[in-house]
Amino acid sequence: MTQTLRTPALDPKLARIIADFPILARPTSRGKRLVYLDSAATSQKPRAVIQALVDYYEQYNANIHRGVYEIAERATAEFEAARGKLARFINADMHEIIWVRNATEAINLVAYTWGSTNLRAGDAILLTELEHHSDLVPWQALAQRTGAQLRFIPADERGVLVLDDLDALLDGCKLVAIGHVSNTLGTIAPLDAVIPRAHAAGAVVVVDGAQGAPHLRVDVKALDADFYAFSGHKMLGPTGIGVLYGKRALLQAMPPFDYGGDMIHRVEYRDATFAEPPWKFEAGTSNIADAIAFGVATDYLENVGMDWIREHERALTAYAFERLSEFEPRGLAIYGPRDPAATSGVISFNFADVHPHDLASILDTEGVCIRAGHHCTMPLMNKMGWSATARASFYLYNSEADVDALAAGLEKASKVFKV
Amino acid sequence: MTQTLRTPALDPKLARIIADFPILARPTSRGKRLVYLDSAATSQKPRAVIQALVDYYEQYNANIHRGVYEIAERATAEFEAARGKLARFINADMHEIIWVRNATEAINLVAYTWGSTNLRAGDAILLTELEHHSDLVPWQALAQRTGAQLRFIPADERGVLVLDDLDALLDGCKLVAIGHVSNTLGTIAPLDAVIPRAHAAGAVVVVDGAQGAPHLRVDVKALDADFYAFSGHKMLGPTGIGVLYGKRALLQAMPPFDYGGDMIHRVEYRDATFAEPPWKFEAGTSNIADAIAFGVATDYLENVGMDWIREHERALTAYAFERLSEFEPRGLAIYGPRDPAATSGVISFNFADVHPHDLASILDTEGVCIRAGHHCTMPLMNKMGWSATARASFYLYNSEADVDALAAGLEKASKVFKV
Amino acid sequence: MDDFYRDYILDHYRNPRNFGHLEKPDVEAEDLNPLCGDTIRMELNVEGGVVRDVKFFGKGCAISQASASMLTETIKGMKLEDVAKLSKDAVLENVGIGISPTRMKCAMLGLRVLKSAAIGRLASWPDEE
Amino acid sequence: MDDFYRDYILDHYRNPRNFGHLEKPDVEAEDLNPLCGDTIRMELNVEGGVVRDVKFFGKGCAISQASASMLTETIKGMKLEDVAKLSKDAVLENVGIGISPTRMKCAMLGLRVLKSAAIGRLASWPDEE
Ligand SMILES: Cc1ncc(COP(=O)(O)O)c(C=O)c1O
Ligand SMILES: Cc1ncc(COP(=O)(O)O)c(C=O)c1O
Repeated sequence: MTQTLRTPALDPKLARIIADFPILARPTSRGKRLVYLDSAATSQKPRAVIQALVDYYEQYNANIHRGVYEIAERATAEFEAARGKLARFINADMHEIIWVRNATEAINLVAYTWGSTNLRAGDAILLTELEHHSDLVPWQALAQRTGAQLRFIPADERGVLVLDDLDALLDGCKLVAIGHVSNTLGTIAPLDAVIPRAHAAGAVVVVDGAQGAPHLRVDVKALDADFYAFSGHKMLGPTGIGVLYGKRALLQAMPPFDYGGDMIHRVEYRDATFAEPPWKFEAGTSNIADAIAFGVATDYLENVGMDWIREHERALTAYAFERLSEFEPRGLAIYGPRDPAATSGVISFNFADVHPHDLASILDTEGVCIRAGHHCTMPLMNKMGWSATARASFYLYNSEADVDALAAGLEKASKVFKV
Repeated sequence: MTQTLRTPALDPKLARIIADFPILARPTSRGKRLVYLDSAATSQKPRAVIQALVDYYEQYNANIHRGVYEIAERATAEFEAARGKLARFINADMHEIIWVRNATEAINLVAYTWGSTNLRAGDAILLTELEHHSDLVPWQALAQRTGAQLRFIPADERGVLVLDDLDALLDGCKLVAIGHVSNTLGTIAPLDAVIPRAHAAGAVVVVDGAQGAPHLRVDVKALDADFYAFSGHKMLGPTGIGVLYGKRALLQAMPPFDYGGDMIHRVEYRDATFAEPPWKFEAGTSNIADAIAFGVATDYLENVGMDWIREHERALTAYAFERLSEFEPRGLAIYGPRDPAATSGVISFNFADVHPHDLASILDTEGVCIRAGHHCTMPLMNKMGWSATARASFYLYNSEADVDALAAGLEKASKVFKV
Repeated sequence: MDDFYRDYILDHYRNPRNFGHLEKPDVEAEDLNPLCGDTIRMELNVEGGVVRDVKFFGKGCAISQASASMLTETIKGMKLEDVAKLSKDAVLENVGIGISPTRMKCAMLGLRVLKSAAIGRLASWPDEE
Repeated sequence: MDDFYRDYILDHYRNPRNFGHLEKPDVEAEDLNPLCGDTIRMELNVEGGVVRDVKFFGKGCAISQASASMLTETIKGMKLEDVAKLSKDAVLENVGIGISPTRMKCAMLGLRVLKSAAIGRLASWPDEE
């Protein structure tokens, strides 16, 4: 199957975006165009982000905060400027932005610090049935350490959260952890409904924004989230860097997480006092280069416009529903809401008795990258009775041609598997 | 002051090494040659390491372990191959190599997992008076959590550890944490003497190898270290990646640290089982690109040869002692052992009443980058009665011309400060 | 990989041999591929050290299920100690064609479970030996 | 930065004015620059809301010590409430020349401590206001 590298009708803005991503111009080993439909796992990176890493290492690589020489000053300035960019990106104060490795570490940080000091036996932690393992297992461990109990906001069979019993669930609840967007089904959580009621019940709210920040305009002040966790690699940034946002008063009251260089105020052999947030939570040499490049990634996103991205993904999802529905007579089943406005660029599906892994392998031969499996939501899969699903996820650089390539791949799978 | 970019007598191998580091070819804003004498804080990066990042992001950026498409397979393979490289670099098994952000996180990981499950009130933790904050404050916090007590192997006035009372110090001791090389004084710890005696006393030994792995050939099996922690950025690798080595049996018995995606075996809503080490300790999306580039950094070091590096640094240190001694009549004081064989490329000093920060600022105007301050060893500074020191540290890309530039900078400081 | 899905693979996938459960298994084991959630259970009847009967049960992709199905045919009548020694080649000969590295775990799951049953504890991954 | 180390700076560094301790300070504060360990202590006698006497104590670099020394001269006779309002310019006017960003904390340490004394709690860094 030959595919043209660009469809003629490509929107000029989209064409410019695609051209910014070097990897998208590289054919696969089979000579196919790379059709990357796995941005929910990790996003591709624009040239500017890659260049930011090169610039750092070639021009001003130095350790930060303590060096008084020129390149150390520049490194410190760019590193803290990146913090400022991240703060602006989610409408926070720069003192509320903690650099972490990824969303997973951000959530663990809250569990180890705020969680361990505030939860007691008998307190409840409220999660949802949609959570990613990274927003589930840290709370299981916290519950085991403290004797707190876990509760779950149920999801209906389309993956929509059911808030009917929310008040009862919130009774005695100290902490609510909720994903902004489900990575398996794309459903957007009703944070506007949940957060005020959680606060009214006296709970602190941790939002797992790993799939939220890349796709939706996030305003932590408007959301009134207490913590918001997200990863750079899912939003055009490098691997190894993420952010925990926390309200300043909460951060000030929390004990540190990792201890060591750079997070201290004064150290004696037997005792130490700690720096102010956010530095209190950043022990040892930070991931300087990746933090700076993450800042550049948010520049890129701002430049394209989060609203443009949202609308682009909505339109693509609608088109994908259309193309996928052609396969429904042959046994294709789409999970989650069918309404592109209720989801964020993620479609989970199964195709007849073709196992998602086999489907993904066949699509791979056509250059089409999708994910197959449990998507780190094993309990949700069990609840729904799916052993695995295939998942296509979109981002700003995807086009209708990518959806067409997916559909063509499904045709091929249909032939190979005779469905 | 004009400096020639290369001294004529430069060893050809050294010249080739220097040419591999793009930053060393860039003059400072004042048009000076960059004389980087702060590798103990962070090292510069060779072109090959930077290129490894670019290659990853431009050619095969994808999330690892679960993707079945081509670029995900390549990313997984290169990521795990890098683990194998790190294992070979310190003579470990690849299942004993845990990716972490930095040495600091590695040490905290041991404190939170092995420490929290094995230490009881009354047990002793034995450190040394030379430790970096990152190998001190995590143990202070652990001692506070568990009721364990801290003890210290004393250092004499030249920063050499005094082992006279070691047996008494080891009595009742469950854990010994010791830096391989002091970042403030360069002294190499007598691990061969301490580790067997610690084991005989029933203690587990954590080696802070942040300054060891970059400069000395490390063989964890020969050392018989139980844990060995180090950072990529200090050994030609990128920021944001480091390694915790742990003996396999210890790792298997330890509870996880961070919880979340990728470190699990099976997850239900209320319970989870975990993957085998090392993956059990790697929650969430790893720092894929930087791990791969760290592997390339060890290739580079192996290629140059750790023995060559050691000898090169020894010779440079000897030359630096020579040049610095010219300033002793004007009040320059060198701390730590004067024997280059007992140290590893680090020289701490003070120049008359010129505060190290002021000295560093003056040297900066000449392109010479040194560190000034407490070097994250505040208690050691207090013990020694130094409020701060200036520190020059060497690595494979430094030359005698760099030492000469340091000496020329000291002349300038001498003039400015009239000493 | 597209060449992989030949008719006999799809046949084993859709009509797995020796699928189900034994009345009274003498040895048995079960595991899952944590990367994708595929599960395989192997149940064996052993007499005089020789595999008399075998059934497998599981769910997963064509590669894991067809590999397991074919394996059950391979090992009937084999000595249990020889089952314990089977290498990844035994599977690769069955399935007949190269498998990409990530999918290797799928192909090896059945063998790992079988070897675990034979040695009475969790066997290592055949592709990592 | 090399232009910074002028004679009057070095003079304040080596012969700090108002260095030492007051018999009975009315307000006092102390802090350190965590990045380098420099410390400054400020002790004030205040009468009718006006600074009558001031002494500082500390150790550190020429920038931090000279800035503190000059500050003590600036504020004698000043209203305490005006001391609380001093901005970083007060220091920069004293020291007379641009300071690189990392060294700014050195220059501001004395002022931060002074403002902390004046308001009775830890003041923010004047260069971050
Ligand atoms: C001896 C020693 N230990 C630990 C560390 C901490 O290393 P990192 O900041 O990379 O975690 C350092 C680095 O400064 C060090 O020199
Ligand atoms: C909803 C959700 N939460 C958390 C995570 C964890 O992100 P990371 O692996 O970057 O820590 C992911 C990523 O897969 C996710 O999709």
